[in-house]
Amino acid sequence: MAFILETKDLTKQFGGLTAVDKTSLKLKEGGLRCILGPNGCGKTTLFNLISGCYKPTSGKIIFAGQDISGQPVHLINRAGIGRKFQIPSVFNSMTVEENLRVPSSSNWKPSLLRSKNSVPGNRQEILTLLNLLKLTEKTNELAGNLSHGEKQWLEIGMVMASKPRLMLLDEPTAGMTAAETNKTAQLIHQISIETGISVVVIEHDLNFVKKLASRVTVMYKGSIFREGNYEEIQEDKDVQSIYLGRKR
Amino acid sequence: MADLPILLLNSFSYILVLILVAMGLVIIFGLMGVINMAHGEFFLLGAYTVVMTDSLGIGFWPGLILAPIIVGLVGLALEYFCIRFLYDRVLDTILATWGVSIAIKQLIIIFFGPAGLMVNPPLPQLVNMGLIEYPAYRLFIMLASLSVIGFTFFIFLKTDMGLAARAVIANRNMAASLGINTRQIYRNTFTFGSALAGLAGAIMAPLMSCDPQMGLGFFIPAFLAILVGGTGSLSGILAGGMVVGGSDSIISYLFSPVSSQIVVFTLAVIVIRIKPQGILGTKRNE
Amino acid sequence: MERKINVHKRLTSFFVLLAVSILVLIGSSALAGDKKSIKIGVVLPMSGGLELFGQQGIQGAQMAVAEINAAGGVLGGHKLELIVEDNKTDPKTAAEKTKKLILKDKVTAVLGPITSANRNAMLPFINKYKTPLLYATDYEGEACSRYLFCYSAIPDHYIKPFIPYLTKNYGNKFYLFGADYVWPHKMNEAIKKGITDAGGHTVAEEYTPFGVKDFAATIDKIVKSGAEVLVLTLPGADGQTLVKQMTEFGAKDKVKIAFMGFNDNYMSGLTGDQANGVITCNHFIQSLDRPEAKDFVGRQHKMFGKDAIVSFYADSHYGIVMLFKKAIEKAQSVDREKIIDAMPGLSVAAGNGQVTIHEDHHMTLNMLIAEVIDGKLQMKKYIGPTTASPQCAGKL
Amino acid sequence: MNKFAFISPNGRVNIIRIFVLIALGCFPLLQDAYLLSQLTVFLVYGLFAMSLSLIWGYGGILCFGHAVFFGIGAYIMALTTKGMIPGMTGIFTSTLFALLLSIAGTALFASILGYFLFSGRLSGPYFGIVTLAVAVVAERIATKWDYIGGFNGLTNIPAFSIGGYEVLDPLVLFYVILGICLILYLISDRIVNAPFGTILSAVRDNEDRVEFFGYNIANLKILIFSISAGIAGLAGALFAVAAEFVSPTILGFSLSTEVLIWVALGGREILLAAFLGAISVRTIEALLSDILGYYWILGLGVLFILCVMFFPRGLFGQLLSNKPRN
Amino acid sequence: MLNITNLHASYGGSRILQGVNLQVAQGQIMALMGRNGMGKTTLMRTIMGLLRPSSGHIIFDGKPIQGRQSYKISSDGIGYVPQGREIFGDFTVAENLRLGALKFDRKNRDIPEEIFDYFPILAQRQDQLAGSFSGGEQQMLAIARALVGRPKLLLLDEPSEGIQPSIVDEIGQILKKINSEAGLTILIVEQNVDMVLEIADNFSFMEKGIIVHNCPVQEIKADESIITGYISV
Repeated sequence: MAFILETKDLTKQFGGLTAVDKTSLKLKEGGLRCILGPNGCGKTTLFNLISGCYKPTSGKIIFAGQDISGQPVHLINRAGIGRKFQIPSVFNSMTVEENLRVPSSSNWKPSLLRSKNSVPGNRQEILTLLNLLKLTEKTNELAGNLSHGEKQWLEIGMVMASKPRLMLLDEPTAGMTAAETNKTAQLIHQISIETGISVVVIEHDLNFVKKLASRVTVMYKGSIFREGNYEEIQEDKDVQSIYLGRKR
Repeated sequence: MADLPILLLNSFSYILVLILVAMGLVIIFGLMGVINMAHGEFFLLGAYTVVMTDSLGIGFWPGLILAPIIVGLVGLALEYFCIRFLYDRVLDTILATWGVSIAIKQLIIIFFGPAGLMVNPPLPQLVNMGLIEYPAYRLFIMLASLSVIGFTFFIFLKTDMGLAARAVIANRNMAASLGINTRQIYRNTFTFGSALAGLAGAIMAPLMSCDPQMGLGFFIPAFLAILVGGTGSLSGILAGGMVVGGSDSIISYLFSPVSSQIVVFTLAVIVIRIKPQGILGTKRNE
Repeated sequence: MERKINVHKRLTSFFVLLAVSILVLIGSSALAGDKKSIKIGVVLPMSGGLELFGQQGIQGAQMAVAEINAAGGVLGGHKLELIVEDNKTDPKTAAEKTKKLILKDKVTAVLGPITSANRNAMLPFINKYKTPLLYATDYEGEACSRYLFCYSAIPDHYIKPFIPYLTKNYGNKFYLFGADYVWPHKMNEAIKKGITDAGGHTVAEEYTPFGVKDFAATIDKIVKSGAEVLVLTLPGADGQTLVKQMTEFGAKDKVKIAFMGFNDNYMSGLTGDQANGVITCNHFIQSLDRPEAKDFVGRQHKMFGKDAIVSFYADSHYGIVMLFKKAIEKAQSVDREKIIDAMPGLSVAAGNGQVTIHEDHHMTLNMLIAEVIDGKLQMKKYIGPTTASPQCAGKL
Repeated sequence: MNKFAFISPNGRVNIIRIFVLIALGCFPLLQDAYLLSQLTVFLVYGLFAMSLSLIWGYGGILCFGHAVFFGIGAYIMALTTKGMIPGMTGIFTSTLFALLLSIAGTALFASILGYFLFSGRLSGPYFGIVTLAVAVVAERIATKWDYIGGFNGLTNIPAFSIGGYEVLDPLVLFYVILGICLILYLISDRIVNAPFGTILSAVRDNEDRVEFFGYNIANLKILIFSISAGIAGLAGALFAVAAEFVSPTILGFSLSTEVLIWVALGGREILLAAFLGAISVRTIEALLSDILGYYWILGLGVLFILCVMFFPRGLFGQLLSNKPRN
Repeated sequence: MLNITNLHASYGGSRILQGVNLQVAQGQIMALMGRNGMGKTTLMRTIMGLLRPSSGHIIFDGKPIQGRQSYKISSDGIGYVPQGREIFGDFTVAENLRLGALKFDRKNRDIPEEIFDYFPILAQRQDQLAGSFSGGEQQMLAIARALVGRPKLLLLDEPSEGIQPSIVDEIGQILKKINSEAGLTILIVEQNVDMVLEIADNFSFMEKGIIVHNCPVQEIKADESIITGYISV
């Protein structure tokens, strides 16, 4: 039972198209994992299956020993899977602090009448998080007014605030400048090491993947194609050829 | 069973008029996602156009031609001055068009007064149809509605303009990339939908009391027909009109108009609950 | 961005200005008002659907006040003054306006409204502030209060003369069709009794919600039922729609339409063909061929122009203001309680002869039967004084 | 720069709040019985508008039939205090009990309706149209149902009484209703600022994101729908007392749309703005509608369109917002 | 033919293009390569006017087109075959093709005969619903649809995606043929290296929203590691 997440022959078909094809993925608790693969290889669909957006056509998803396949989104999240979307999905009309309060409300039964400032522990957590995200100065800024990179970090922070055991990050550096990308790599590294949360990242930016120094899974045509560390993958001729469109 | 033909004719004529009214609403909603709350008032404007031509001595028939033109122009103006600024705020279009409906109705009251006005029946005679006699004008209405509905389907399914409009519905960006002016299509559609409402009002004017409140009577059932039929395709409205109009006529006949209204409302809400996309609509995702 | 802020600033100052002007308005209006005048508040619809009737009611009241004032007022020089408020055909607005008239304008009496729902909404204040309500619209009966006076034809007024006339002339089989609210239900209750008494029978009784626009199914049913007379209690637009569609289906040749509450106002919405043959019972019509009626219509036209429609609303509102004036004179006081006590038993000559108000605060009215002939609403038979059974025994 | 820059947004909002409270509290000093009774009813409308703002402005749910709840509350109040509900006598016909029953009954109805609609994932324009249909049906049923007065409605509703003491003095009634409005405002304000309110705004901004944080969106919506309906029901109950009548028009289409105008003009996203929107539209209407006649409604319609197009936050919205500009 | 200078564009606040400079000469086939998420598709969409650039210039045929509406850009002479083809699945083949010609006057809306010479399969199946086609046939239809608009420049976004290799080759050959016969300029985004090596004259490589390298095809043929460095792991 060392695996936090295990998919067994997970398959998803849309009409005639098989987006995810008998994928069996195993993740150890507390690790960091990058998923790579050319366009349309099924990475995002895999995330959507794990987080409950789609119901699998067949196969199983076992999370922390529990079968969660086909459960509604909110119950999967409660089980401990947090997800960050590809396009930053923060609450634009709310302040940064309020954004972080959304996931941290206890037991998903937000108190109706208690003042949000009356829970000191909660407040402390948010301050720590803001500090980690380096957004302390923006605490009272509207999330809609943040820069793109800041929104991405804020959303990562929101996912953290929901205290998941597993975080799914879909292209966290998309649209970031090089400097922002570096900062994001540090942040994810830090999260993984300091909190022990398992992190799975979909990413295209190889410098970023290299910085994370994590184990890498390559997907191709809906299945797992290779697994290994960054260097192994980089030197793998078959991986190169699928990227070049040469794999038959 | 001698009741049957007339019951069918009656249901059929109500269904056709309902579809005619709903058609303009549904093409605007289907294409642009805009719920035009002023549709009932466009209907009203159409009817008042006929009232005006009739009282000016020009007669009913020119009014019937003029009504869609005038109301189409009003729709065009509404699109130009208001709707196009709100395309990305769907809920606000409901509010804005509803404000427009208040304003139009009030203008009508200011210009024409609150009283019911008359239109000389253009075809007062009855037609002997073998088993039964049926009013000629109602037969005309059925024929006119059928041809307008057919014409609309023809426009959308067989002409280049309709092809472009369907392409915009299916994939707006791709249509634009192929050189189709999507703004123009929106504007044309809104104008066309408005014109249909005006035409429906003009057609119905001789048969109902022409007063400033007349729009609402068709607006709500038309809406239910759309919700029941689904907004995804043009044929949804045929199904919706059939279900709402048909059940209304039949229950009215068998029981009473009061029970039919309550039954139809309840039926519609249940259908909407079970199939939010309408009976002919397809569900998104999976 | 900058521009938006400016707009907002301006808006803010606009609202400050508005607030100030509102305060000024409130202050100044408190100072206005002529001490010698006796004020009558009018709560009638001038929008919201029934504005036509409201307008005619006001016509009647205005003429009454003008005539009284021209003749020197009441009680040695007190002039009458009307303060008109629009109730938007809406009960909550009617209640608000009543409050305003009683509390702010300190009126001696309130005139209006049209619908029973509005009247009910007004009554609590009428009773609480002990101000007479002069109600001059036909209604379903049994509204009773010490402070309410009804210049109204209630079901009895029509049924007594009209149903026997219908059975005698048009047949025994009746189809009752009405709008689904209180007045038609109460009317039909009385009509059914009248039909039984007159030896006829009711084939069917049916109701329709407001706003139905296609009556084809119903018309078919009416024709098939074999009924000889259709008694309509379907006022307003829906009634017109039904008559139009009856004509369209040629159903009017088979069934006589007795349209309760039909009056001169309906004529504008119907062509001659459509309206012809519609028969009704009322206490006043514009074309009534009697000297006092012609005189009344003439005075109305002189005051409001030749095109003004002079319906029974004008007559009843005129009549009740006249009754009120007589009551003041009889009481020799502007004290409301004394005026109220003086009301019963008074008679007045309005547009259609001498009418009298009784202890039950309801009227004896001169009824008549009218039919649309050659596109005009014309008197068919004059019935004369008709009194309803007592309405408010022990309720006043 | 904003002319209020020298005070913080929070400070500004608090000053306005206190100003509004003082202005309302001192209003009876004008010694005008009519205006006082008017304002009493307007306060009730304000409360009603606030309840709509709660669900529309904060929850992002456009309800086109909110008067249904107002009306149900009013009818429950009327029927209860008139002793028309079978089996309920004595203490159960008291005003306080009736108030509680109005809130509870309306909230219960809303939760059932909400369960029906939200768990079917009905949203946006569809939800608006269905609620509109519900309002039409409700008005229809009330018009037809003779026991509750039918078309004519119910009148002679007993006065507000607290522990046997009848509030007959309009002044006392005014303060009682002002007090209730104040309490409800404070409660609602607390709700929108509590964790629940935060989640609610989040649902409005991005429903999917919130769902991925483990919340059951349908339940959250049903809850706020019921709370909002409960407050609307309370407002309706107070209306029944203040206006002393109920009739089908107060649960139908027209009041539903009127309240939308008040809230849209005032500012849907701020409770106080919605409250002030209702009071100011009604006040201006009382002052101007007779002078302007038909043109009043025309003007209101046009103003409404302009407001929707150019001031989606309403006329008081920005002034009363304590958040930075978006 | 196409001259892009210092182009910036953002999508939902995300700065995708961060100063693109790119030139495509008349009659040329230019391959634009790079990993996923580097901004290739965004560049195509920006050229096509589906996304407003925040700054920079796009000069097409001597005329600035940045910020113009898509339908005008299409009329200016740019054809677009987007990623995923985006054919209208519920429409017939004939309707799909006709859509490409709607921008012309009523009398110029005929489908040029040579289209069917290039794609004979479309001629036989005009009344079939496009949605029933296989991926490769859909791709041909999408290209044909763009050609109906008689473009001077064709933008192709990953035409080989999800298509079986033999058809990819066929499509590549047809493109080359159109290029040489009709002189059509093509800007193609592609991951299938074999295909582009076959047809392209020049290569540009994109990374993090900028063009990092330009070279003619010969250079790549001489040293394939250039490609591997930019697009593989």
